[in-house]
Amino acid sequence: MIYLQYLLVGAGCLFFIVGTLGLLRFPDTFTRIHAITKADNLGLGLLMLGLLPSTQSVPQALKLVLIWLLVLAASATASYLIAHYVKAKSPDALPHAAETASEEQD
Amino acid sequence: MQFAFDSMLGLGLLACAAGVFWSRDLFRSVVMFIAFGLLLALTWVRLEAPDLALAEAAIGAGLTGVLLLDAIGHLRQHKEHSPRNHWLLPLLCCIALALLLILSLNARPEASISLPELVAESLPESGVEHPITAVLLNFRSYDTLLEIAVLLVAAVVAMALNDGLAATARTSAEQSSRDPVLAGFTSRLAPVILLIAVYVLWAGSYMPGGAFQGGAILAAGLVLLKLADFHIERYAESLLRLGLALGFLVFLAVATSVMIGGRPFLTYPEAFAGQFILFIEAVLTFSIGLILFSLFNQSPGQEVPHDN
Amino acid sequence: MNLIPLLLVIPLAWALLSLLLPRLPLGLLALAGIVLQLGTAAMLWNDVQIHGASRYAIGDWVAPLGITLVADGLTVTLLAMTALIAVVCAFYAIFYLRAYEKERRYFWPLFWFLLAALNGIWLAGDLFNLYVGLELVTLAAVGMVTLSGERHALAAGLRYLYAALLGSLAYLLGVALLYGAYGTLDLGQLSSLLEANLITQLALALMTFGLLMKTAVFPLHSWLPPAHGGALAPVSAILSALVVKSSFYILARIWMDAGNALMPVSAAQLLGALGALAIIWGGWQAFRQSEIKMLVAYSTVAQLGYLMLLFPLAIGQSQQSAILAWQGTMLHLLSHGFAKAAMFLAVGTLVLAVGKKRVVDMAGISAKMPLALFAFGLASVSLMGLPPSGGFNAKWLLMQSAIQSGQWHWVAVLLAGSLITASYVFRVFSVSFQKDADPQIRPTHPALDLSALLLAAIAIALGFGAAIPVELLTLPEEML
Amino acid sequence: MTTDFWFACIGAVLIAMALFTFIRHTHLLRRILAFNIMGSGVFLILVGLAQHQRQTDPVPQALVLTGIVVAVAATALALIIFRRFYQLSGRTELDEDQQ
Amino acid sequence: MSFWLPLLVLATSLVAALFIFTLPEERHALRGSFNLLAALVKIALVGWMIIAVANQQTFETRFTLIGDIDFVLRADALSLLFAGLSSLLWLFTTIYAMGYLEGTPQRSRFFGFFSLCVASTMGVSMAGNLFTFLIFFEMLTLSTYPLVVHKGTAEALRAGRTYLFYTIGGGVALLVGIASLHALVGHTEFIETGVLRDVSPDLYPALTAIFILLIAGLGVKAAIVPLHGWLPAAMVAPAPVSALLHAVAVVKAGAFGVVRVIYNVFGVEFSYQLGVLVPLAAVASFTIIWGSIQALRQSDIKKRLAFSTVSQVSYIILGLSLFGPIGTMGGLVHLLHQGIMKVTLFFCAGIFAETLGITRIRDLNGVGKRMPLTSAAFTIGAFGMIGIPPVAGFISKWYLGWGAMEAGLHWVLGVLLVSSLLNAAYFLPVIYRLWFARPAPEWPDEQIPAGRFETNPWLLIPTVITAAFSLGAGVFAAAAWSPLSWAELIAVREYLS
Repeated sequence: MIYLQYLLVGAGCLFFIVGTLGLLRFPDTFTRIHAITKADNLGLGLLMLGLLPSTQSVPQALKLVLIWLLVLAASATASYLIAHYVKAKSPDALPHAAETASEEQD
Repeated sequence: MQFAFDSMLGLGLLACAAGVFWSRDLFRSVVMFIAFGLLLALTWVRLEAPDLALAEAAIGAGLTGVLLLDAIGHLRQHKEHSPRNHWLLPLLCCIALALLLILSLNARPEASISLPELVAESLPESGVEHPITAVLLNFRSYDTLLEIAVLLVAAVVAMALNDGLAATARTSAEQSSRDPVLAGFTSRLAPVILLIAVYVLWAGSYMPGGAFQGGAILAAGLVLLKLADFHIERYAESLLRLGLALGFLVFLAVATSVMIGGRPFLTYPEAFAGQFILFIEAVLTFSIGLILFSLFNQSPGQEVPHDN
Repeated sequence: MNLIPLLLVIPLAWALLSLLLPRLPLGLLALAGIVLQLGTAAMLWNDVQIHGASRYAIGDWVAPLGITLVADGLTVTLLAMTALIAVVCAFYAIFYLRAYEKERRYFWPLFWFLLAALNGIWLAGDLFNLYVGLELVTLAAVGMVTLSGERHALAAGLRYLYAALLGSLAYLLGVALLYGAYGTLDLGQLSSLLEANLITQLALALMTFGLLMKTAVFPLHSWLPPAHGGALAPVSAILSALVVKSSFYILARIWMDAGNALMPVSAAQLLGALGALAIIWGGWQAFRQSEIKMLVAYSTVAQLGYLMLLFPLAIGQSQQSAILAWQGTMLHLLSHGFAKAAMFLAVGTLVLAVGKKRVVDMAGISAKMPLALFAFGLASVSLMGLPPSGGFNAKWLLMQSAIQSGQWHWVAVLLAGSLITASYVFRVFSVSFQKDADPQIRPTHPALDLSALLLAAIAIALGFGAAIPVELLTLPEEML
Repeated sequence: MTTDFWFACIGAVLIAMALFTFIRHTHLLRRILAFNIMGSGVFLILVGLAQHQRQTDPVPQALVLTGIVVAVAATALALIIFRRFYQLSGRTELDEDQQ
Repeated sequence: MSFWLPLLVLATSLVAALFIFTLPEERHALRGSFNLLAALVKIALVGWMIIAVANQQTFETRFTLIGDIDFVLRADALSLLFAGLSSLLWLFTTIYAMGYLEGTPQRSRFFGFFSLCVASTMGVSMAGNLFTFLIFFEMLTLSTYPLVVHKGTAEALRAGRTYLFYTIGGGVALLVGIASLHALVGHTEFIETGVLRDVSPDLYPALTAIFILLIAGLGVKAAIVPLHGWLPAAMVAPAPVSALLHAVAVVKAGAFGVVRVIYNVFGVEFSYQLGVLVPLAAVASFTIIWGSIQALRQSDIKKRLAFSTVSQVSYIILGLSLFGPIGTMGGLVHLLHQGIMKVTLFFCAGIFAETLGITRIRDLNGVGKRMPLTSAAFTIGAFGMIGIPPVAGFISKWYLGWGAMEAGLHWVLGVLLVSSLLNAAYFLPVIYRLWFARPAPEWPDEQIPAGRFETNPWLLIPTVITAAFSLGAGVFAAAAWSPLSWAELIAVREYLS
């Protein structure tokens, strides 16, 4: 049982590292948000799963799950807002938008 | 293994602090400051002070961070010109101060009183199991009373400065521009925040938590509502004023009414100490939440600064 | 029903009243409140005079755990002084604030919070409690300085806030070190436990730096003149007379209780040197000021230098000269409080009447505003330390202490101080006697002159009736 | 080299760094940041030193809790006055502080 | 009753001062009457005390100020000499001032400070120890400053500044002296024959230094040469003020202080033993000669009178420093005589300026015909100053000379002779111009026409009375109640016990 926990926590940390790598490597804001939100949420989920068995009582376990859900909702809204803000600030930043615009022209 | 984590945490703290002080752009400093706050919360956990971790995260990093971000938002340019040139002398005395402090930290004077045992002894009579809440609201309740007064004075001064402003400038634009996603998220999150705040308050009597942490969470919720353009400050201004002072009023009333029974100032009757403390804490949470929110809400509005 | 907590409850209750019920006649409400507080202070004064110092444990918890309030001879005298100055400033503010409609709204709650914090500090016997008291004083005082909302008031308030916060942190660091080393925060217990090792001396040095910053002693005084000079008259009167003294009171308490054996004599002499520099530099700056309120503010910086002479005259000297120095300093604290408050109120009336701020604008006002000028005169007599004033008795005691401990250089400093004070005070007088100048002045309420005159008269009366408070001051040595 | 002592030393270094910035930088916001971090440093020393000498002690933790609340009140007040000052004068430094 | 009387004397003028300050400017009649009433009450009280003290009764008010220092007001023989002089002359100066300031602005302020000034003079005279003496000595400075700058002109303000510079400096020196004396000896009471007789010899150098400090502090007000700069400058003040300053209040307070220090603090035998009396006599003599020479060179009447005061006051100090009852009597009685004569001279100078606009001696030609009474008063005063018999001045110079002979200081006789000649040199030409010179075609600025009286009666009457007094003091010197016998009473008490 303890090995499964180590495995899960290790995988969680791995996802965190991947997320951070994504943050550092990716060119612009949108891709970075994408990387961070996805990787970290998954990482946190795995971490939470890894820690669940060692909780003393059910309410404590529920609280762990509640933490994960809250983080999920918060990071989703946050990434939406940041993307929304960056798009509003500089519309040309969208790589995708540039191609669709050129398709419409020709 | 413990030491490795501690040293990493300590160096992380120093790195964040260095980031706050020596980064060119102010916005970057504020972000580093919030990161510093979170790391500090972790440090308090390492120092076996969960209450402080909660408070630091909610008030230190959270609320102060929001206030700073809000302030940065209104500054036109974030670059600031070069600091003063004479740096050698201050550098030397700061280093000297640091060395002196560290040297003195391991001093071991023999004659010293051990307060933790005293707290443990008189914990049963204090009416709560959690020692920190006992110290805060029973043994040193006079400090807490003055501290709430400090908060209230800050709110009063904020109101005084704002009354000076023309009333129109403060009410933000009509609510048409509400962002759907944020609104949806906030409307669902608000009840959860309220629930957590009350839970933290309730838990305070037997595990880390209490009035200040609960109040801070409540304030965070209110700030979120304000940011999501739910115009909650439109309620009658005098109600807001009463809410601010309610906590202090109740605390003072309890403190003095006890004296009528012949007991010294701020002495709760033995049997009901727990109930008294919980009642005071509940009202305090409400008031602290409102005060911290009004400190955010009262800050001067959007007027463009004119250079005179 | 013990009196000590009443002195805390009354101001806090009135603060809430004036905050929550703004439509009440706040001025009259304030007057009633302070008269009540004055009565309590007088009863407590009488009680201490008969039974000596008394300790009061809050929440019924014994010293190291709970917080104890200490009411000895000095505390009770300061409480009475605070109540007295507050009642006159409140009476003055009722009429003065008629011209300032906007500020009236929030003046009274802040006034009461400040008063509560001051009473808390005089009575406190616990180090951390003093820290929270100092913070409350700072925030309330900054609030009152920035009441007018103009640019210079805000700048002065900010400068004051930053300096005070830095000072508080230094003080808190000192408290942290002491608590870390000795495990208790109660001043009484600490003074018996302290030994001369590195951590204690560093803690005391840090606390001294913090409190010097908040008392605006010479090198750290730059925040005081704009704050006290720019604020409304009753505000600057209370700030100069009481607030600046609260941090000095803590410094004196700590040094007298703990410092005597621990701190080297050279440290005390350094503080004395700072005091001397403050007297000379502050006086010279006051002489050069063009605005009359800034002149009086710089005079505060100079007069605070006198207080710092306590340390060289008391630490490391004979018991006899230490008692004389202690009495002299506390008497100076009292008489400067009354005289400076009277001077700020008088100057406030003059500025309100003439409408302009500069000293030269005051030409020829002795014809139009004789009473205000007379109050200013009486107050300056006490500041100069000329007989028959409280200031003179204080200077006399300090001089006796200096002569007995053979430190003649402090006698020279005392004399130079009174000469410099005379120079900038008579500058105002000579301007006011000019014949041809004929200033048009707005009519002011006679109550303004009356309150300034009352405070000045008390400062002069201290010259005659100083015996009662002075020998009450020497109580701490035997009692605790 | 217990954890308490380590974090107390970190606190001391933080105070030194914050004081250095407080003296060198004149930008008011920068000073508020420095003041906050110095406060945190002092709190670290308060708890760290006390618990380094003896076992975990609730009293300094309660004091630090009070300290944090007081610090946030003071910071909020400083920010509000600064922003009013900035609105009126458009400057981020106090007049005399310029070189 | 013995506790309240000294306080009552002090209170009369203090209450008068406060009442007058609050009076609005236009209530002239009320202010004038209140002033005169206060003066009369004061004279009555002082008179009562003089009679009581004559038959061995004493009055003392004492309460503790701080620790071992108490506030003492004692009415003994010496204090009543000065108190009597100042209360008497205050009445006449008030009458004169009311006439002189007719129609000028800010009289409430003037008379307020005027009575405050006399209150402090009363305090100085009745002080029971050096500490109380210092309190009233400094109060005197503060209350006379507004009188000096009363006119408000730039010149008056400058004179005020020099006045302050000297007097506050003197005050500081006095304070240091008293503080160190108190630290050395423990108390500063005035005791009939001095306190310091049984002090151990090794304290002598310290005590000499303290003596020098005290005399320097008092010397500023007593206008001893190096410290007299403020006196001629203060001439710019209105005439009653210069009369009050020079004849009654400030200058005499300084001299009175010297009396107290020598006789009641150090004790005259001990000061002689200390060897400080002879140098003091030398300084006094130098001041006498130097003052008279300066007076000779002045062309303005009031400046000349000012320098004559500088020299006359040093007569008193000279008399005091002659070790012997006769010399002391001479000094003390001169304190009174000089007061009365100098007041008369200044009143006349004031009248000349007010009625005919004459300030320079050159314009005094033939004033005798136009204003016979004033000129006669001036002549009596001048004769007194020179020391020509029937007038009081002669008596004091006579006793001074006798005292000098007794003390064996023959050179003092020479000084007296030379100074009398110099007095004659600067007063006789003025008298010659008054009576024998031909008047100029028209007076520089005739304000008051020659009606029934030659000038404003309010000014004339006090002048004539004081002139009569100076004559009376000379002629009836031997009478029981005369100033001379009172001085004898004091001298006897100082030396015998």
